[in-house]
Amino acid sequence: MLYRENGQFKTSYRADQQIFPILQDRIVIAGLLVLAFVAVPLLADEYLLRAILIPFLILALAALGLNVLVGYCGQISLGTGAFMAVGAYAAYNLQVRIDGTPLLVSLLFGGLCATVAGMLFGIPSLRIKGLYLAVATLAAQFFFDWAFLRIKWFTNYAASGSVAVADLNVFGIPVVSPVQKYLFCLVVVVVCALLVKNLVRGHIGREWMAMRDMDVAAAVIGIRPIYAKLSAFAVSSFVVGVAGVMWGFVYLGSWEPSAFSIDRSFQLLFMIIIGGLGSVMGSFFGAAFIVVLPIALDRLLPVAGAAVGLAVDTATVSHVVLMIYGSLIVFFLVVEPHGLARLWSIGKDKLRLWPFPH
Amino acid sequence: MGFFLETFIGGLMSGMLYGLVALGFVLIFKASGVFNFAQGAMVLFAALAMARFSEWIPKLLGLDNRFLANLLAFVGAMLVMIAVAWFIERLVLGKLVNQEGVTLLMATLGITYFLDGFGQTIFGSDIYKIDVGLPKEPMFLMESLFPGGVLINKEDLYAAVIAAALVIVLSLFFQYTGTGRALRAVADDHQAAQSIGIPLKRIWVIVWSVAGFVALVAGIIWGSKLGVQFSLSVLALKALPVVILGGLTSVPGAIIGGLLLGVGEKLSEVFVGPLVGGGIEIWFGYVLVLLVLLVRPQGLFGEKIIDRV
Amino acid sequence: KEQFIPMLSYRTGPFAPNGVPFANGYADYLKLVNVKGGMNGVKILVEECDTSYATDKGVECYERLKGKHGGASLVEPLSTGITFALTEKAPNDKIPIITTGYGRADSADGAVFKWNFPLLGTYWSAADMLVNYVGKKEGGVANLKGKKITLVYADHPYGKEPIPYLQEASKMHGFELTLLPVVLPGIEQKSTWLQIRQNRPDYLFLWGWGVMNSAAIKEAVATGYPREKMYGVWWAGAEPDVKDVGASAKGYNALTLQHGAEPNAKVIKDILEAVHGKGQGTGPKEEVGSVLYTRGVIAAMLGTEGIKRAQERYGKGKVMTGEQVRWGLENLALDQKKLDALGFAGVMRPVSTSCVDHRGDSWARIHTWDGSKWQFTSDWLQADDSVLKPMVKASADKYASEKKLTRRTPQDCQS
Amino acid sequence: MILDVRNISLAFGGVKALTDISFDVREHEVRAIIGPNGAGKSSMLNCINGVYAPQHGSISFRGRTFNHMNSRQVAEMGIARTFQNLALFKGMSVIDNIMTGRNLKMKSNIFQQALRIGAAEREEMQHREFVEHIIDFLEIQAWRKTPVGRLPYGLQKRVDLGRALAMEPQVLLLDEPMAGMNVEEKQDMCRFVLDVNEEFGTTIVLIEHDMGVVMDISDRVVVLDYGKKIGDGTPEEVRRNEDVISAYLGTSH
Amino acid sequence: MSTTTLLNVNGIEVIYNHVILVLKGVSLQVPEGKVVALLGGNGAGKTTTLRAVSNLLAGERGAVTKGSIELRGERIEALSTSEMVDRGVIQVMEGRHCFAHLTIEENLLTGAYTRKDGKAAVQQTLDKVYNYFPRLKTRRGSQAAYTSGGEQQMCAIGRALMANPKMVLLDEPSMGLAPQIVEEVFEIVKDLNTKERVTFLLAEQNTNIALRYADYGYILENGRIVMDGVAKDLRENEDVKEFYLGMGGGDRKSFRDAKSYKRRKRWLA
Ligand SMILES: Nc1ncnc2c1ncn2[C@@H]1O[C@H](COP(=O)(O)OP(=O)(O)OP(=O)(O)O)[C@@H](O)[C@H]1O
Ligand SMILES: Nc1ncnc2c1ncn2[C@@H]1O[C@H](COP(=O)(O)OP(=O)(O)OP(=O)(O)O)[C@@H](O)[C@H]1O
Ligand SMILES: [Mg+2]
Ligand SMILES: [Mg+2]
Repeated sequence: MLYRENGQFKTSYRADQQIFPILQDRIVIAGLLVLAFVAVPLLADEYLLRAILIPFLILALAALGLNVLVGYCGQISLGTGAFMAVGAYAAYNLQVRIDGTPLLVSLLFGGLCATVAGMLFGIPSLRIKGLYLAVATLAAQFFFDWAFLRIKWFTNYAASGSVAVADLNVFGIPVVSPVQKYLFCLVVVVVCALLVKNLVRGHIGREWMAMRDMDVAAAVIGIRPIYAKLSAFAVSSFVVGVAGVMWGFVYLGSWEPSAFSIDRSFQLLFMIIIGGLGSVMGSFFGAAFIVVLPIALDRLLPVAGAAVGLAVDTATVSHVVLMIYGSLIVFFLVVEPHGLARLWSIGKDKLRLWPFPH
Repeated sequence: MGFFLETFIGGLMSGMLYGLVALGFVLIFKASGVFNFAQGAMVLFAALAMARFSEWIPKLLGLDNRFLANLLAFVGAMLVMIAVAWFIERLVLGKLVNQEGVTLLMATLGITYFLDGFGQTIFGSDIYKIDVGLPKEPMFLMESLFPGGVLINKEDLYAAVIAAALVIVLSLFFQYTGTGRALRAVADDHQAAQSIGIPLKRIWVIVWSVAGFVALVAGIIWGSKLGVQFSLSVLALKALPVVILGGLTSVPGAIIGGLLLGVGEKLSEVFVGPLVGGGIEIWFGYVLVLLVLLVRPQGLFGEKIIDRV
Repeated sequence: KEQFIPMLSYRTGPFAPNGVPFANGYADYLKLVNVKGGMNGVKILVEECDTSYATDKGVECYERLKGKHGGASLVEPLSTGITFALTEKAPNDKIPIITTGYGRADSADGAVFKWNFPLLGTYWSAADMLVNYVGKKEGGVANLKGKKITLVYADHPYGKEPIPYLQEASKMHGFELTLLPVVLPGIEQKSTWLQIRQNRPDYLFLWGWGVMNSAAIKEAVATGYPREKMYGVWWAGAEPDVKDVGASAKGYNALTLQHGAEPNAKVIKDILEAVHGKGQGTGPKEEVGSVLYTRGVIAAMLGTEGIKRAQERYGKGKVMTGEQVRWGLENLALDQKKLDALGFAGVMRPVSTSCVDHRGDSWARIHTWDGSKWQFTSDWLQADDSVLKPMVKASADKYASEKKLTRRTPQDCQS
Repeated sequence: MILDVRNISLAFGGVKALTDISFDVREHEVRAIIGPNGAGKSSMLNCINGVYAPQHGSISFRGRTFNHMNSRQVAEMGIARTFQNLALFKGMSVIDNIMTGRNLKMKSNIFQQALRIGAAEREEMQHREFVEHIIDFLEIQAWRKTPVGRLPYGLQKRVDLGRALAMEPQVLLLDEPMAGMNVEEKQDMCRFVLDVNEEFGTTIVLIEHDMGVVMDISDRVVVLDYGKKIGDGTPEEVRRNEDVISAYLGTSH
Repeated sequence: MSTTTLLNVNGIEVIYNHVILVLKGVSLQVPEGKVVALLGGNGAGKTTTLRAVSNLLAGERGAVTKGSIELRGERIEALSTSEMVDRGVIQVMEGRHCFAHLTIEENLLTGAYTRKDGKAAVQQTLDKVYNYFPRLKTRRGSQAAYTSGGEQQMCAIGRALMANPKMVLLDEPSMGLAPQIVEEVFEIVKDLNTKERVTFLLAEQNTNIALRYADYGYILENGRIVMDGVAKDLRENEDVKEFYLGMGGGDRKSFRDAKSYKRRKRWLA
C-alpha cells in the first residue's frame, strides 16, 4: 500500500514531466543519492571503491553513452571501446603536450575528440542499418586499436605503447585517494546522466526514438535522418569519450590500447541489452550486472564451496563462474527479454497494485 | 608475381576457412533470425570434444586404429553437439520465441559463457591435438615458372574442398526443399511461422544441430591446424565481417565473402602493411566490408533489407 | 602469524595452457616452504585470484587481495599489461612488484621504479643476449652487418618491449630489422609467414605468448621456414609451445630464463616428495619440473628470499610489511651457497640486486627442442649492460619526467 | 487548388503501380481515393509525400511544382499523413508519439535541451499543451503514457491520426484510417476527420474501403484500378460510373 | 444445438506481462461445422481470445491463468501451436504477418508445411487458393513485403487455407480488403463451411457482414462476454443495431451526421 500514486495530482505539465513523477520514487532516489554521496564514502573500504564502485560508475557512464546510440536511436555500435580510447588518448595527449592542463579540460577535450570520431564513423549509418552497421563501427574499433598501437605519436613514443598519467586534481582538489576518485566519478556520472536524461525526454530524444522505431515514418513527419542519427552518434560518443578518459585517468592510471579492445565494446553492448535498451536506469543496472556479478560470484563460490566442505581450485571457480554467469544472463532474459530496467518497472507496477494481483 | 600469386592463394585458403566458421552463423541466422554469438564457442566446444574423445576412446577401448578412433570421436562429438542443440532449444530459445533480435543475441552470449566454462571444466583448458591425418607439408606449384614456386598448404587445400562441399549441399537444401523454405519463414516471423504449424522446437534443434555439425567440421580443421585451445573461440570475430560481406542470409555468400576477405586481408597486409607498420589486416577487412556495404547495404548476396510503409 | 602472498594467475582464457604450469609451480614452492617450516618460522598464506591475463581483471584481483590478511607482502602480476597498471598503484600501496623475466625493461632502474623488480632479466636483456648469440654464430656481431633479422611479436606491451633495443642494435650492428606484429591470441598468422617466406630472414626472433607460439611454429612448418633459425624469447620456449607440433618443431630454439625444464633439480625433487608426495600438489605430477613450472618455482623462491632477506634486517621470525620486503628485494644477495641450499644448484645462477639495479645479473642459455624435449645447446650467455644501462636510464628518466618524479637520492636508498 | 497531381507514373521493376495518374485536390475538401486492392492508392500517397519517387509526372502544391520532393520538404510545407500498416513508434508512449508530430515546430538546440532550462523547457510545455488538446479531441486520455505497441489496433490508428494532426497540417493524407474498426468507432473517426476539416480547414485526402464512409463524408472521389484512373467526381457520379461499378463496387452497393 | 461442441472455452483469464489482466473470464462454445463470430470494439480482447485458443500467447508474454480450453473434450492449454495445427486448428493472425522475404507463392506453400498428403494435393489446394484470390496469382512471384496491404491480407488467409484446416480462427479477415473481396472472403468461409464442414471462429469488426454469415455470435466488451445469441437474433437486437450495425432507430445513419455524444451501452449499466 505504500507505493501508490493515488492522490498525487499533477497541476502542471512541468510537474507531469518530471524525471520521477511519483513522489515515492523521488524519495527513493534522493535516498540513493545521499547514500552514494555521503554514506558510501564514509563506509566503503578501499577495495569496494577502487575495484568495484569506480569501474562500475565509469562503465555505467560508457553504457549510458552507448544506450543513447543503440537504445534510443537504434543504431547498433560495436565501436564503443574505440571511442573510449579516442577520448582517453586525446586527453592524454593534451596533458602531455600542454603542461598543466586542468583535468576537466582534458575530460571535455577527450569527449569532443570522441564526438568527432563518432560522427565520422556514424556517417555510414545513413545508408547501412542494423547488424550490418555493426561492421562500420567495428571498423572504427579495429582501426583505432591499430592506430594507438602503431602510431607512436599518440603514445608519446612510449616503448611499449603503454601510457600513464600523473596525479590528478580538479580546481586544486586532488583526485588521488579512492574516496576522491569515487566522488569525482560520481559527480561526473550524475551530471552526465542528468544531461542525457534531459536530452532523451526532449524533442531530440524523441527524434532518436522515432528513428529507431520506424525511420520512414519519422522522415514523413519531417525528421531528418542525418541530423537525428549524427546527433545521436555525437552525444553518444561524447559521453563514451568522457568515460574513456575516466577509465584511463581515474581507474587505470596507466593503460594500453587493449584496455579499450573489442571485448570492452561487446561488454558495454551487453550491459545495455541486459540492463534495458532505451533506459537511463538500465545502463546502471546493466553495468552492475556485468561488472559486479562475476566478481561477486568469483568471491562467493569458494566460500560457498568451503561451506559444503569442498575445496574448489581457482580454475574450477573461474569455469563455474562463467557457467553460472551465462546461465544467469539467459535466466534474466527469459524472465524479462527487455532487460532489468523493464523488470524493475514491472515490479513497480505490481507494487502499485499490491495487495491485489492485478 | 609468384609471390603475389602465393599471397593470393594463401588468402583464398584462409578465406575458405573463415567462410566455414561464417557458415555456422549464416545457417542459424537464416533459419531463426538469431545472430548466434555462440558460434565461436561452439567451434571450440566441438573441437574440444573431438580432441578429447579421440584421446579417450582408444584408451577406453584399447583401440589402436587411428582412423577408427577418429571416426568414433567424430560420432561422439556430433552426439554432444546434438545434445547441446537440444538443451539450447529447451532452456533458451524455446522460452524466447518471438523476441527481438538483440534479446536473442544476448541469450546466445549467455550460451557462449556457459559453453566456455562448461567445455573447459569437462575437457580441460590445455592445448590438445586433433590428428585426422591432414598433411602438414607445403606443396610447391609452378616451380618452373617462378623461383621457389608457389607455395600451397596441402592441409588448407583439403579444408577448402570440404568447406566448398558443405556449402553446396547447404545452399541447395535452403533453396530447394520445403524445410528450407520453412526455415526461412521462421527467420522472418516466429509467430506467424508458429501459427501455420511449423514446429519451432523441432526446427531449432535441427538447425542448431546442423550448425553444430558445421562447427565441428570447422573445429576439426582449425584444430588440426592450430591445436585445440581456448583461442579457437575468437575465430568468431574473424567470421563476423565475412558473414556481413556475404550477406547475413546467404549460404554461398559466407564462402564468397570469406574468399574475398581472405584475399583482401592477405594482400593488404603483405603489400601495404609494411609501409605503415604492419598489423593492418585486422581493420582492413572491416574497411573493405564497409565500402562494399555503402554500395550494397545488405552485403553482396544478402536479401534486400525491406523497409516499407 | 602468517605472511600473506597474493597470487595472480590465469588458469582460464586463451593463455591458460601457459599460465597453469607457472601458477602450479609458484603455489607448490610456497607450499614447500611451509612444509619446511616457513620462512624462519613464518608461514606463508596464499590466496589465488584468476586474471585471465586481462588487465582490468588483474587490477580487480590486486585490489581485492592487497589489503587482506594483514596486507600483501609482494605481488607477481604475471602479465606485462597488469604490471603497467600496478606500477602506478604500488607506490601508494607500498607493495613491491616482482616481474621475473617480464614487465617493463626500464623498471630495472630502481632509482625511478622504486617498487618494481624485473628480476633475472628484462626483454631488453633478452634481446641483447639473442643478438649477441646469433652474432657469435656468424662469427662475431660484426658479421651481422647486412643480415636480416625478423621479429615476430605479440602486438601487446609484452611483445613490443624488445623493439627499442632491437632498433638500437640494428643501428649498432648494421643488421636489417623487420618487425612483424601478430594480433593476440595469434592464431591467424598466414600473412606474417608469407612475408617471412618472401623475405627469408637469416634469423627470426619470436616474442609470442600462448597459442601464438605454437601457431608460429606450425606456420613455419607450413611455409618451410627452418626451425633452426628461429629463436624464441623465454616465454616462447616451453612445452606447451611445441608439444602438439611434436617432431616438426625439431630444431626450434628458445632463450631460457637461466633454467630449462629441470626434472632433476633438487628443489623439484623436494616438491615431488614433500608436496606431491603428500597429495598436496597443485597440478598434475607430470608437469612438475617442466619449463614454466620451474619458472613459477623460481619466481616464488625469489619472493620468499626477498622476505627472508628483509627479516635479516627487520627481525627474523617476524611478518614483514610490503615496505620491508621491498628493502629485502632491493638488497637480494642470493649467492651460490644459498642457491645450493635451496635446491637450485644448476637451475640458476646467483643474483644480487641494489638500489639502482632492480634486475640483478641477467643470465640465459639457449635450449633447443629435439622433437620430444628441450635440450640446452649453448653456454651461459650474459647481457651486455654497457649498452643496456644507458637505454634503461634514458627511458626511466622519460618516465620520471612524465610522472613528475625525481630520482631517488642515495639516502633514500638506505631506507 | 491546393494539390495538383499531374501524369504520375510509378513502376517497380515490372509492376506498374501507377500509370499516368492526374487529379487535383481543392482547398478544404475531403477527397477520397478508392479502388481495389493493389490498385496503387497507397503508392499514390507515397508519391505525394516523397517516400516514393515517381518516374514521370509532377506534383504541385499551392502552385509550386515538384518532380520529386523529399519527405522533409513535404512535411515543412504542411502535408501530414497516416499509414495503412501503422507506422507508429512502437517503443514510445502515446504522448511521445504525438509530440514527435510537433518536432518541426520545436526550435531549441541540443544544449538548451540538455540543460532543460529557459526556452527548451518553455517550448516543451507549450507543445505539450497542444498535444493534450489532441489527446482530448481523440479521446485517448486514459492511454497517454502507455507504450503504443501495447494498444489495441483501433487505438493505434487513432494515435497515428493524432500524430499527423499534431503537425497542424494543411493537407492530411489518410490511408485507411478506419480499417479494423466497428461501426461505432468508424463514426467516431468520421467525426474526428470532419471536425478537423471544418474547424481547422484542413484539406483531407482519404483512402478507404468502406463505401458507406466514403460516400458519406467525401466531397469528391478518385477511383484507381490497376494503377489507372477510372473515375473521378462526386460520390454520386462515381457511384453511377459503369467502370467503377464493375471494377470495384460490384452490384451490391 | 444439435451438433457436437468442437471448441469449449471455459471462463478463461488472460494476463499479459504478469500484470495486465485482459480477459476476465471468457466462456464460449464453437459447435462443429458452424461459423461463430466474436464481436466487440477495439481492445475488447478478441485477438487475445483467439491467441489463447491457438496458444500463441506465449510469444506475446501473455498467459492463461484461469479457466480451461477444450478441443473435442481434450484440454489443450499445454499444447504448442504446431500441435494445434496438427489437430486441424489454424489461426489467421491479425495484421497479416506474411513472411516478408518470401514470395507470395512461397508464403502459400509454407502454409502447407504440415500436410502429409503429397505434392499433388498441395498443388491442388494452391490452385484453389489462386482461384479464390486471382490477385495473388498475378503477384505470386513478388516478395510479400512489397505487395499492397490487401494483397498481404489475402496471402495470410490463403496461407492458412493451404493447411487444409478443420477449424480456422480468423482474426479480422476483412481488414484492408476492398468491398467485393470482403464479400468474397465470406463467400469462401461459407463455401468451406458447407462443403468441407470447416468450422470458423471469426473475430470481426465488420459486424454487418459477420452476422450475415455467422450462425452464432458472441459480443465481447472489456474482456467479458456481454451478450451472445443466434446471429439472426443478434441482428435484431436494438443495441447491436445501434452500436455495431450503425442503424440506430432502424435506418442506417450517414457517417456525416453521426452522433457526437455517447450513449451508455445498456449492458454496461
Ligand atoms: N502483447 C501485449 N502486451 C500487453 N497488453 C496487450 C498485448 N496485446 C494486447 N494487449 C492488451 O489487451 C487488450 C485486448 O487486446 P486485443 O488485441 O485482444 O483486442 P481486440 O479485441 O483484438 O482489439 P482490436 O479490435 O483493436 O484488434 C488491449 O487493451 C491491449 O492493450
Ligand atoms: N515498394 C514496392 N516494391 C514493389 N512493388 C510495390 C511496392 N509498393 C507497392 N508495390 C506494388 O504496387 C501495387 C500497388 O500497391 P499499393 O500499396 O499502392 O496498393 P493499394 O491500392 O494501397 O492497395 P490496398 O488497398 O490493398 O492497400 C501493388 O501491386 C504492390 O504490390
Ligand atoms: Mg494500400
Ligand atoms: Mg484484434
